[in-house]
Amino acid sequence: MPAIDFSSVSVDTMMLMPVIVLWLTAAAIMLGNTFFWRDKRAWPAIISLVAIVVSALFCFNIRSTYADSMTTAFADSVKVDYVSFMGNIALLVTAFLSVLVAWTYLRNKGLNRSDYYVLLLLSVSGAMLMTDANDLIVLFLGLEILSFALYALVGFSTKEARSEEASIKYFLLGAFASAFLLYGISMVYGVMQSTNLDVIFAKASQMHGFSAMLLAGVGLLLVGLGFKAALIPFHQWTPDVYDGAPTSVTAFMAAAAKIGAFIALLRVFDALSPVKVAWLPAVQILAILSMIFGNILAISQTSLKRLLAYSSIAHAGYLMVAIASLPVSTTGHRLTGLASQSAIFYLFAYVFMTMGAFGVMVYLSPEGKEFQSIKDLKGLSRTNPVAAYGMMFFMLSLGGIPPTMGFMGKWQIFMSAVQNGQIMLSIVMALASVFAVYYYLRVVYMMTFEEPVGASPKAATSCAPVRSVLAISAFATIIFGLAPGWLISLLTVNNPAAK
Amino acid sequence: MLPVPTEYYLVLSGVLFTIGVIGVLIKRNPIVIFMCIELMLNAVNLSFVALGRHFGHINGQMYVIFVMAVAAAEVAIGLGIIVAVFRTRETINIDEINLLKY
Amino acid sequence: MNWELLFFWMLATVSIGSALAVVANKNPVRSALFLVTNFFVLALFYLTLSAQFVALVQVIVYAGAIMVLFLFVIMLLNLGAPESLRERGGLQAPVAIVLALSFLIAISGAGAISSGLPKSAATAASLEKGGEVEAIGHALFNPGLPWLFAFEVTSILLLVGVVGAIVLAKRRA
Amino acid sequence: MPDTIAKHLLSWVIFLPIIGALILMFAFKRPQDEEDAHHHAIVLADGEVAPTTPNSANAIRNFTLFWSALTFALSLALLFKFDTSPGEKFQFVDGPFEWIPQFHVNYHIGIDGISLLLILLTTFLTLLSVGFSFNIKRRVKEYMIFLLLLETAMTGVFCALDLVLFYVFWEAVLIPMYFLIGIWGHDRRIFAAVKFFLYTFAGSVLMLVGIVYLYVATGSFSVVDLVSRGADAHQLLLGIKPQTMLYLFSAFSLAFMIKVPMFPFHTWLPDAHVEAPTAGSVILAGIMLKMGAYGFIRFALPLFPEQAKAAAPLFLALAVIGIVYGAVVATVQPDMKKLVAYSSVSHLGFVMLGIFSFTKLGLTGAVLQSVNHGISTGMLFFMVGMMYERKHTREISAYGGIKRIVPVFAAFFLIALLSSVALPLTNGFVGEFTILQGVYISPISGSIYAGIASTGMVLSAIYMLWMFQRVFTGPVTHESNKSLLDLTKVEIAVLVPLVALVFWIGCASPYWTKFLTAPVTNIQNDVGLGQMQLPEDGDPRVIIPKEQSKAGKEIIPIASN
Amino acid sequence: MQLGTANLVWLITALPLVGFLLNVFLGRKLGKPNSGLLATVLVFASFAISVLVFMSMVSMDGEHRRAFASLLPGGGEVPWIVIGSFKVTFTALIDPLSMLMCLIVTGVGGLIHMYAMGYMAEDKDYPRFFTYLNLFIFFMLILVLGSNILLMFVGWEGVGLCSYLLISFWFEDMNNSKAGNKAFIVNRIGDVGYALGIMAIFATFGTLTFYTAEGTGFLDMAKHGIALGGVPLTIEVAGIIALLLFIGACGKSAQFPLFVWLPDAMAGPTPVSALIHAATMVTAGVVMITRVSPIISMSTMAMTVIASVGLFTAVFAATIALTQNDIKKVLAYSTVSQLGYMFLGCGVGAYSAAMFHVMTHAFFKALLFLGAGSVIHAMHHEQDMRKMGGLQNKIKTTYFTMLVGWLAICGMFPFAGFWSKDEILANASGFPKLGMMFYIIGVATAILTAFYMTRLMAKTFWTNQRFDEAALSDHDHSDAHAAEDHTTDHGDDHAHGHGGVQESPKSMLIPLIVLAALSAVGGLVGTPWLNKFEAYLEPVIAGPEMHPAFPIPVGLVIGVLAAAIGMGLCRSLYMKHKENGELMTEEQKNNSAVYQGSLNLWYFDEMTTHLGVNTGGRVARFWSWIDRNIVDGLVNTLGGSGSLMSEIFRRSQTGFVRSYALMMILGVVGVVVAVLWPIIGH
Repeated sequence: MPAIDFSSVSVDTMMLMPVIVLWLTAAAIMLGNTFFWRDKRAWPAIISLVAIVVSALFCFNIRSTYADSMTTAFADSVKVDYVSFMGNIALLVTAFLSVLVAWTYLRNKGLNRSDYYVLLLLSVSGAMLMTDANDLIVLFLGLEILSFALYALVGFSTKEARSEEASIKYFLLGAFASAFLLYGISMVYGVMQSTNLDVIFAKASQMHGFSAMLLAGVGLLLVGLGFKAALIPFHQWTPDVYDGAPTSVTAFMAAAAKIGAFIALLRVFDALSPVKVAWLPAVQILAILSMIFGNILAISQTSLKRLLAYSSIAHAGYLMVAIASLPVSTTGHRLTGLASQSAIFYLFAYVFMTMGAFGVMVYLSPEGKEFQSIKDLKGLSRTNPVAAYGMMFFMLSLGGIPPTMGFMGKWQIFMSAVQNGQIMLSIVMALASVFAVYYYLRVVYMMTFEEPVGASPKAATSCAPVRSVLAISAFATIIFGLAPGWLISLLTVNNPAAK
Repeated sequence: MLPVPTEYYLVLSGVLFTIGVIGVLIKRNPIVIFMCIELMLNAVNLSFVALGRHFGHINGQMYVIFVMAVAAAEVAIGLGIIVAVFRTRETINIDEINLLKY
Repeated sequence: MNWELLFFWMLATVSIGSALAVVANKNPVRSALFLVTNFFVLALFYLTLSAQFVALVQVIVYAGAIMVLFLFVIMLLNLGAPESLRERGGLQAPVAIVLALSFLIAISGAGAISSGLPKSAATAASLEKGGEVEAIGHALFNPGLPWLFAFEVTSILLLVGVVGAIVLAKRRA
Repeated sequence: MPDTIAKHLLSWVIFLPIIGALILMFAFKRPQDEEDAHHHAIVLADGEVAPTTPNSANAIRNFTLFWSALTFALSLALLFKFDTSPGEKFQFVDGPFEWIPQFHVNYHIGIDGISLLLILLTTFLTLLSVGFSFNIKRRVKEYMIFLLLLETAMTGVFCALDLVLFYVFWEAVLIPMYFLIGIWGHDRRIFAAVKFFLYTFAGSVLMLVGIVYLYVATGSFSVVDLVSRGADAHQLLLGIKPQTMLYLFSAFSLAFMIKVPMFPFHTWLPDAHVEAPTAGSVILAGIMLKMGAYGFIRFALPLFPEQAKAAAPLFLALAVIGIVYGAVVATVQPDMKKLVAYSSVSHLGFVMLGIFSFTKLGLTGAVLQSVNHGISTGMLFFMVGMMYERKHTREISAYGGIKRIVPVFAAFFLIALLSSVALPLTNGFVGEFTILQGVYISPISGSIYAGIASTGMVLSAIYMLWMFQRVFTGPVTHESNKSLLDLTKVEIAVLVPLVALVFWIGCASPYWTKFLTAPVTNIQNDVGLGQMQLPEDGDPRVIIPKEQSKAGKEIIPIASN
Repeated sequence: MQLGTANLVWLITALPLVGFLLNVFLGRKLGKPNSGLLATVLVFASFAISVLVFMSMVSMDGEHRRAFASLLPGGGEVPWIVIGSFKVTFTALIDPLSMLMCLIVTGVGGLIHMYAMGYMAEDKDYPRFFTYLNLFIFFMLILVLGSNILLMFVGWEGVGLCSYLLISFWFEDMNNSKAGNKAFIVNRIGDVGYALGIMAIFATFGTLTFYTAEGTGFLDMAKHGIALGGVPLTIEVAGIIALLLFIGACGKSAQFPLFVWLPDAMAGPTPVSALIHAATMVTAGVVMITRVSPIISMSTMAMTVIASVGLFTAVFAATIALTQNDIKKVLAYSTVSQLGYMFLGCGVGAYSAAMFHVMTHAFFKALLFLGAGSVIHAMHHEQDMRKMGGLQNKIKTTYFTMLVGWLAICGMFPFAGFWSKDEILANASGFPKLGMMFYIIGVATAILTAFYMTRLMAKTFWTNQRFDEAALSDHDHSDAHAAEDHTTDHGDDHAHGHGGVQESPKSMLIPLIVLAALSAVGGLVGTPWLNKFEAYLEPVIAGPEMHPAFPIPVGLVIGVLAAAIGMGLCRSLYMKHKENGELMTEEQKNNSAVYQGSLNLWYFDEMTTHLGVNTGGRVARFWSWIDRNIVDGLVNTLGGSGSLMSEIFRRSQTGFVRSYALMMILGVVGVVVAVLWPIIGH
């Protein structure tokens, strides 16, 4: 038996500190809850926030240490590069905002239990593993951690039938989809003899002709990840789950699951870019279906959560355009193009817009009442102009109208699409976003054009945390809309090929 | 050289997987659906092991171990959800679980 | 016709039959029992595939722990009676079967599972020792291989499962 | 003028309104709504009308008026410091400053004479709109903020020299206008606002794809680089396949056509105009429609000269159809605003006709007509708004014979109307005639287009005068109209500057067209039509020796008895 | 050549403008009669300056009687439009034609202002009336003085505007308003032709200036048969330009088929009819055609068209005038008819004769209109001749002055109309090929003219009185003039208080007398033997040589005979029916298709109304329907289809997990097939 060398472990552990911090914190909260505060205080939220910040600091530390080189850890099963860095940051931002949203929401819903934060941190860690994964099995495990925590979070409001219904739907379909994903992994393994993405890329580049097993595997990977990303036709869980889940969970999962799924898609399909010819049509079809039907379906929604659910499907479609625009890489400098940059930028934008929009919903859900229908927004600009115009910014940003971050994201996706010859997709995307504007505007005019009807929506109690979410999101939406350069530069430093 | 060609196992695994899929699609009891999903996972496991043997390395079996862990955790969560649903609605017929639609 | 192949066919028949029975049976308890059968058959397969450790775990974890949990819940929720769930006709079943079969036909027809494998690299050693506990252990805990990290992650996965199950199933006042 | 302002004068003009909006946002309290025409007065228990709190509302109004006047004054500085000699293509250039360096997006602004006139129109009409909007009683603060934001966005559109910057301003315009229509509009305001937004947005998203394509092909978003021959980006532009260029041109054109709006993309206009509040209609017709024409002049033509020339017959045909179509449909509109809206379709048809004649006369006339239309139609919208305020209806049939009751009103209306029907010595004539003349002499369009388009002169007389007849002349048809009030001093103050401009441009057009000489020549050069040798290019001072009289042999000898 | 009074020229136009502005802003304050007085004085002042300028121009050498002067104080070439080499300046062209018209406009205009002070004395919108009148004079002067054709167009449209304003002066009557609109719109149709003509001129010559000192004006070029624009100057091009301009002239000068507005224009106050719709504005077409005679003369085709249209209009209008009952309508059709003569003159190349007729017509038609106005005034705004009669003794001054006008228009020797009409006819006879036909029809028209004018005189003055004098004070007016009453509501007592037929005040009579004098002797400047007029105009005209088909005396005799026949026949007929002043009974009238046709303008107006207003309206409404329902309908449907599709597709979201799973497996199959396509496909 060969001697086992553990010397690399400490370095590798350093690479994974952002995730480990979250794990430890989750454990700490569990213990703390058991022995100290027993669901009474705000401690878990505060501890979570601190942990997230610490985790982010570790991220930056790793980045500054390995500034311009890509590296891997744990025997190539984890990759440390700008994509994982940005993905982690995006996820941590999501988590940070989600904790703040939950802080207010759980109080008002009477759900204030520490388990929530535990699950939230663990699920973020799962998503972070997805972004870090350089091996399909790690990706799979990360996805399952994310998913399991989300199943539990969706059903967190155990007394609500809607919440439990959402949970079981999500669970059954999610498990179904992950079986496909797993089958896909097995097929890829069957061809490549490995599930390491670098190996897959290397072997795929040297392949002549198509291997049916590989292609089928790629298709099934697309199915499995497409489910998480809520692409049509794997989308139908999305509205129901978004609708049924507690709002703070919806906010979190909308952003976190999307980030995890898309960064995983980026990694996987970049590794598979040598066989792009084969998977491109499928990706294009999914993108087109998602963009068009996601937006069309959203038009007639009356519940804001469902509306945002369908809109998230459409946004997944936009992001799919970036996936379709991944260049066929030959150099080994992978994920350095405009496609991945634009996708990540868009994910950031999506985080702020979505967290903001759901934040407003939480903000407008005082104790005992849950904000649901778009009609509840009537006349909001009269009763609460700050919330209304904040919401307006999020809606315009989701609609991709300048000068907001959503526009900047969409614009970059356009560029990546055009640069990589996906002009048809960019045109479909452009036209689909017209439909999108239609329903975003409906939200806006409900708030601003209509006069308030009956009792106006009241602000939630102890709303300071969620207000800070609104402020952060709105600020980011505008600032990165007006001056996206800094964020883009973060995306490009590690990136010699991109200019 | 291998006594039974790996392709046999793969096809068998595909058939089992498909049966699992059919089960998921046509059953109404979420527990049975869940069982069918387990069937699908096991089908995949079979192909992992078969492929691992084919390639002559251990990796195929490693996957199975992780899949089992996943399945175990999944069962914990899934059955927890089913219990929770039953508590709120006194039924688990998924054809009656459609508060959320359109 | 060698014995192994014959054995394979026998097991394949049983596994497919039991799988079909899982799907076809209307009583969830019976479905569960057929599933256990299926898992046992799979364990036998693993043995023929010289994956002894996996076969063992299959019996312990799947057939043992997991299926017991299933049965437990079925009993707990008192869903054991056959036909406790009404079955309605409709297009769901035929469409589902057609689609599922077309999936199978597509992947097998294109050769995704039935052809195209490289020549087997299996050696006598790998066939003999590859599935033993020692080999598994060396692979799993070797920092030079990716499994170590995945193994660690699995702990978190299980933690999530536990916390999730508690969150969902704990009865609150 | 402080140095910092003088250095970045143009940026100040653009962003001053937004600063005002921010001040309004943070330094002023949200006032209580005052008694409004749409709503009943708040009556207290003892029958007394609740005391309104006009103070803060008035403060907001006065501040906005002051601020828009300040902006206007600053934009006048542009006018006075403008150099009309054909030197630099763009003046008051600010930038290029890196904005998104990764994609070579720069903050780069600058103006030529065309932009100058449109900017002045913008600041001027905004000032008047603010003045007129003192009658807004509901949600004053928001209203004024949106007006100021709108001003910034519109001014920005006319200054941007970077395609992304342009696009950002272009889309940003939609938002405040959407709110102006939607919040302060009339009954079907939501429908109109949404339609307006979606229609114009739908047009411009494809332009975004086009812009992106240009960048990917050339590596530049700068109009200056893309247009100026010899620049790297321009050379790359030449390398794009003609077919692709045609698609790009179509993408740009569609956006601009919808904005202009050209037939058959005009149908958002009547809806938006009818439902918008008065100031909204004025700005919509007065400025925003010009953004489309400006887009053609600044972007579509210089970037895609060959395609533009090839597509000219289509545009000319659509323009001519628009002229006749808009006028004919305007004739039978029962609603005054709708009538004016359709007349805009007709008038903008002239503008497009002028642009696609590619002649000096046509292009100059088109820009001038843009400004003119802003003035005359703005005035008409103002006056319809004033009428609406008095009677709460814009139906023509609700009026009749009111000239006797409101003579001053009628007189102002007549002036606006005459400007609109292009009577000589009003601004409308100068624009319309030069356009037609340009179209006539252009080898691209020719006399047939001029002939058909000139029927617009008759049709405009028909619909305008017929409306005047039905509203103002004849016996008073509604007893209630006998108590209509004539123009107030404030209203006159809003209208008089417009009237002054009507005649100023109408009688002394060279003061204004001198700003257009250089830019129009630039456009002609960009399009590659500098050598057309038209009558307009000739030297008028050529002296014909009397001896050459035998030159034309085929002419009948003229007997001089 | 320098014009000594060049620095005064701007005052000619400026004074009426000042009057206009003063009246706009101060009219109400000035009140009656000051505002009118101001206007009148300023027009007369303008006349005085015109005379000065005229004198200095006449003092110039005959060949070079052409000068340029700024229309603005301070002199210099002040540009109006400058784009490229397209340049239009506010410059006046001082030459015989412009000064002739200047004198007519300011002179006759002044008289009519003066007349109006009396005529409108009771109107409460008195200042507004003079505001418009002054504006009219201003634009008319621009029209005649403009040194380029675009400036002429300014005046052209400007007078159209004033015409519109003045026709609908009593706007409270919808009919007046409609008449005003009709005038403006029909004029606009002509203006389109004119404008296109201008464009064609620029395209051909590269300039719009008539003449320049350097000889680069387009008329300079045309005279030499060259052009500097892009289009080569051929006969066809010249013909097109000529015809386009003629369309403009048709509109303004009420030629067939665009004459329909002029009779309706009589809805305006009578001084307006006299000034605008008889003496000055309507002759602008002739002035314009004369001005561009070098171009017109190039194309025989265009000349033939002009002459034919003119002649046809002359006959056509004369036949209508025969049966009209409204005194002003008769005069209106007579004007149309006389304008037809002028165009006949232009068409055959007898521009100076046409202009001569413009001048004499200005005298006698203004006189007749003012006389008619005086009659109407006396009859308390009764215009229907059937309700008149026997006025010759009651309003003597009016009667005698009108008698002069009558003789002049009928072409009786030696009154003004005789000379001018005769010159036109004589020249027409010499037109190649068609000359004799023109002549014969022209003479026949002259007979008709004499007939209907005599009918007017007979019905108004000579036949027996057919009204109750006492009843005139009762305000029992026809509906058509209700509005006129309405405007004078406030002045009831002093206006119509004293009943009975009364002679008009002096301010109205003096113009009548002056004009009568001019009508009587004004023609003497252009007798065939000593045609000073032709010599005067010669520098501005370029036409073919005139060769009357027969000796001048023959023509003169025929002319006198024609007039005498018409006058005599008519007078004798009416003297037979002196009682009721009707030649036909009601029954005869009703049964006579010819009578009805004539009375109803040969149904031409109805036809155009039907075509233009009804059919046009229907087309517009239909079009509007299409716009709303098809063009916009498509857009809205497209927009609505989103919602519709959304409603349909959202049903797929059944809420059942199994159907979601089914959708997923569908997707799986789809994706797998798509991905495997490279393999399956082969």
